[in-house]
Amino acid sequence: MEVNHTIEDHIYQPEEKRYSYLNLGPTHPATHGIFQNVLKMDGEIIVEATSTIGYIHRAFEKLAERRPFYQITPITDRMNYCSSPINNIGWHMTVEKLLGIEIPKRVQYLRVIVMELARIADHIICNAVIGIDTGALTGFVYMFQQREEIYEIYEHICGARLTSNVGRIGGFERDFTPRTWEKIDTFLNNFPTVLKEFESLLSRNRIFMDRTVGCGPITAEKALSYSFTGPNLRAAGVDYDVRVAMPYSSYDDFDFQIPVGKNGDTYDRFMVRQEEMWQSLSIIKQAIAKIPEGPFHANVPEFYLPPKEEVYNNMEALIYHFKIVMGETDVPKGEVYHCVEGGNGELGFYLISDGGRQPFRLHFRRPCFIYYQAFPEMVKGSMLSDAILTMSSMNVIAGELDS
Amino acid sequence: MEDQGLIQYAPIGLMFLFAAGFVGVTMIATHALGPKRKTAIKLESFECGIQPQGNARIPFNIKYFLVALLFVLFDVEVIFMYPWAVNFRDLGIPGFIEMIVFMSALLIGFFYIIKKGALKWED
Amino acid sequence: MSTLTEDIRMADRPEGLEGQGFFATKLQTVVGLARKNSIWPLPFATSCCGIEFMATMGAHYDLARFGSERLSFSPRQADLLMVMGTIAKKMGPVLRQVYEQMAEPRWVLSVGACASSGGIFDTYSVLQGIDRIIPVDVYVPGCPPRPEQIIDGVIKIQRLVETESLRRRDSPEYKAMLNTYGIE
Amino acid sequence: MEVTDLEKIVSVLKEKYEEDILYAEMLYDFPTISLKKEKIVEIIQYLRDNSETKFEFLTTLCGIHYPELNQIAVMYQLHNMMTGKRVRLKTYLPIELPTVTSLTSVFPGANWMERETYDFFGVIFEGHPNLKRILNVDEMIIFPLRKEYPLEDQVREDKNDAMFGR
Repeated sequence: MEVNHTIEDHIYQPEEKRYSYLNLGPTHPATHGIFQNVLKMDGEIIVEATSTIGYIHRAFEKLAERRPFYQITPITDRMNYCSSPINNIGWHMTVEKLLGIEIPKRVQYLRVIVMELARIADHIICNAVIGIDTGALTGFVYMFQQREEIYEIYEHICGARLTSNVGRIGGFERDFTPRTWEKIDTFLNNFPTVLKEFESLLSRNRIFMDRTVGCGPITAEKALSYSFTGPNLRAAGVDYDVRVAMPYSSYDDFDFQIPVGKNGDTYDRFMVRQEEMWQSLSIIKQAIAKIPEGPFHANVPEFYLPPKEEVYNNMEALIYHFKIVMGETDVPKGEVYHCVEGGNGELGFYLISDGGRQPFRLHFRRPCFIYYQAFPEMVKGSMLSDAILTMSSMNVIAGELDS
Repeated sequence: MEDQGLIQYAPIGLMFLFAAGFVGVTMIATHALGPKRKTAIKLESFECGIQPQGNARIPFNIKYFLVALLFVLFDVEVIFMYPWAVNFRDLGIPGFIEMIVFMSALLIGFFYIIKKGALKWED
Repeated sequence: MSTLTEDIRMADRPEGLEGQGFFATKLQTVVGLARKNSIWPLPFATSCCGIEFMATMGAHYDLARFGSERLSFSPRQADLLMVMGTIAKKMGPVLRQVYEQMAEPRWVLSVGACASSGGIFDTYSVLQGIDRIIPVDVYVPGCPPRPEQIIDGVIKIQRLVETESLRRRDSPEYKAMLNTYGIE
Repeated sequence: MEVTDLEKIVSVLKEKYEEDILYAEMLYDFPTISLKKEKIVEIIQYLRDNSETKFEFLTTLCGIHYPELNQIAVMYQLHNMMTGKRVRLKTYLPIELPTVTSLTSVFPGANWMERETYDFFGVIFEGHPNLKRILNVDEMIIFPLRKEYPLEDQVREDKNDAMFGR
């Protein structure tokens, strides 16, 4: 919209309110990501917000149509890069559902541990950033230190810190080393104290509550009509969690509660994510306690890359290795949709394969992209500072927003 | 206090000299040493990376100016209390009464403002 | 009883400090030294490298040890433009606008494979490297680079800042280089 | 004989929209129904309000380009949160003029999903509040996710195919 101001605009006509246009643009410290909002403001109150996204659109869906199945994993972990293992394992489960591979119990438990660690890491960033936006900077520094611990655990599991590319179709590329178990245990020991300290710093803090209670609320009906999922929907009062609604990777072996808010404002979103961190911690403890022995990958040689010493020693492994890398393995035709509970909601993979080397069509159901369209409605009539708080409490991640 | 007169204020004068000197030198040094490139785009207002539209000089709601002016007014009142607080004992009761008169005058003004609703924010 | 001081060897003073302890040097070195340890970065963080930058600014790797404590999000007070993450074609003009509105002298650090060359995203919508629209001083490889690599990039920028002559920004070669990018 | 989800949904649909159903099948325990495009919004509204099915949640919406059929399909996935049942509705549109009525009146959440499908495939959703490109540059004229357009950026000259054995 082009706004041309003429001289008479400057003469104040009392009957028609003068609106100023504020551009919360692409490079803005408050928008923890790259999206733009042109806010039509009456003084400090937002009258209308029009958002523009797509500033880091990298065409994941077109890219996925040009890569064999096991090469798509590095794309998926650049979608929601705050909790990339969940995307990877979600993608592997979709392919396993297409191929009909049966996953051993130990792999499912290992996957639950890695995914819950990723969920904690995602919620650490979101809640620490809510703390920053209300002015509590110390929380971020302490919580980010814990995220470094999780980065170190990822390095032991898959070698990378952030874009993890963890696991393979059919399981993991290597079992967890004893050093990894030690690091997970030390993390489980000293994370609760830091989390309790962070929670006591903010959750009953007068300033924090005055700022966040009632800021950017959304009712359950409106959230459902905007296809909300994840912590933002649970904060609005609907207890929908893919781990409970459609249990995958043996989530039904663990008992955990789903935290549900009441009026869907920033305080509820903060508290839902805090409680989910505690639940994830208890899930990891239960998983470690009950983890069965067994192989760390399914016995499916034509899709699982054999380890190097086997490739050099026996003939079949060499042939399988060659076929997988060159992508000559025949993939069954079919359409499959599989969803996992990502850091921000139901992360779905809709895969159509026509038997060829690459998927015929791969569509990602990206929760951020879907629930961010309700942002203008949530901030209408609120102050500018509340709008920034609402945006960071929705945990909109640019990589997942514009795929 | 053997050296009466202005000499006792020399240290304060020196401090002001140093302050003004430091500010002056750094300003001039950075201005002289720093390279300057006055291009058209650089002189435009920064609008988070996109082309600025419209004009920033539009009439704002009056309540912002009112709050600012009233703040200045009552801030000056507080400044008058500093010397009073320093010489509180020496001035004794008469000084106290004068300050009460001074403050009550401004208090009446404050009530007038509240009655007129100048500080009402949510219109 | 050997006196205790025999085995203590007094280290000789570092080179240049033997005399009364003051230097005589060119103005350029002094200005370079001052600029080197007070770089104000503009974190142009778009995607995954931005999260890795949060780790770099966090307490563990702490970029503030190198003098870059104060992040400036407006180009007016920024010296170093750290472009971190993928720059799509929609983002190109924004990046160019921010670069041109930066205060002189300015440096650009391109962090990550996506900013340096488009990275793994050779697609229709991604700008294949920011050096197509703005001059870049240091490239940091990695996807995302580890915080140590980002700090190594900042140290290389600091070496450039320290050894830069005061008249480089007005020299004709610099102007010619800028013109190749269409920046006058 | 336990009635599978597919038959239940198809029976509910058959009561009013008999002739609109092209075919229905279970793909990896996911009931998929292909429909004609005229009454798609009505059918979704009917599935939402019908007491038996009550699909009140739109999970996702996307386009699929079938070059050999010369058609573009638009896929809707609906979800009933109470019973956990899901259904996938597909409509096939001719590639010359792929138009279908917009779903934003029924589900406001479909707003951006339809804009993304328009942006990628060029499917025109009639009645959409502001159907413009959402992810790509506005000046883009082609619809990139159609099969005939290349993935790579044609500007790069350093990745010639000889090096990649293509």
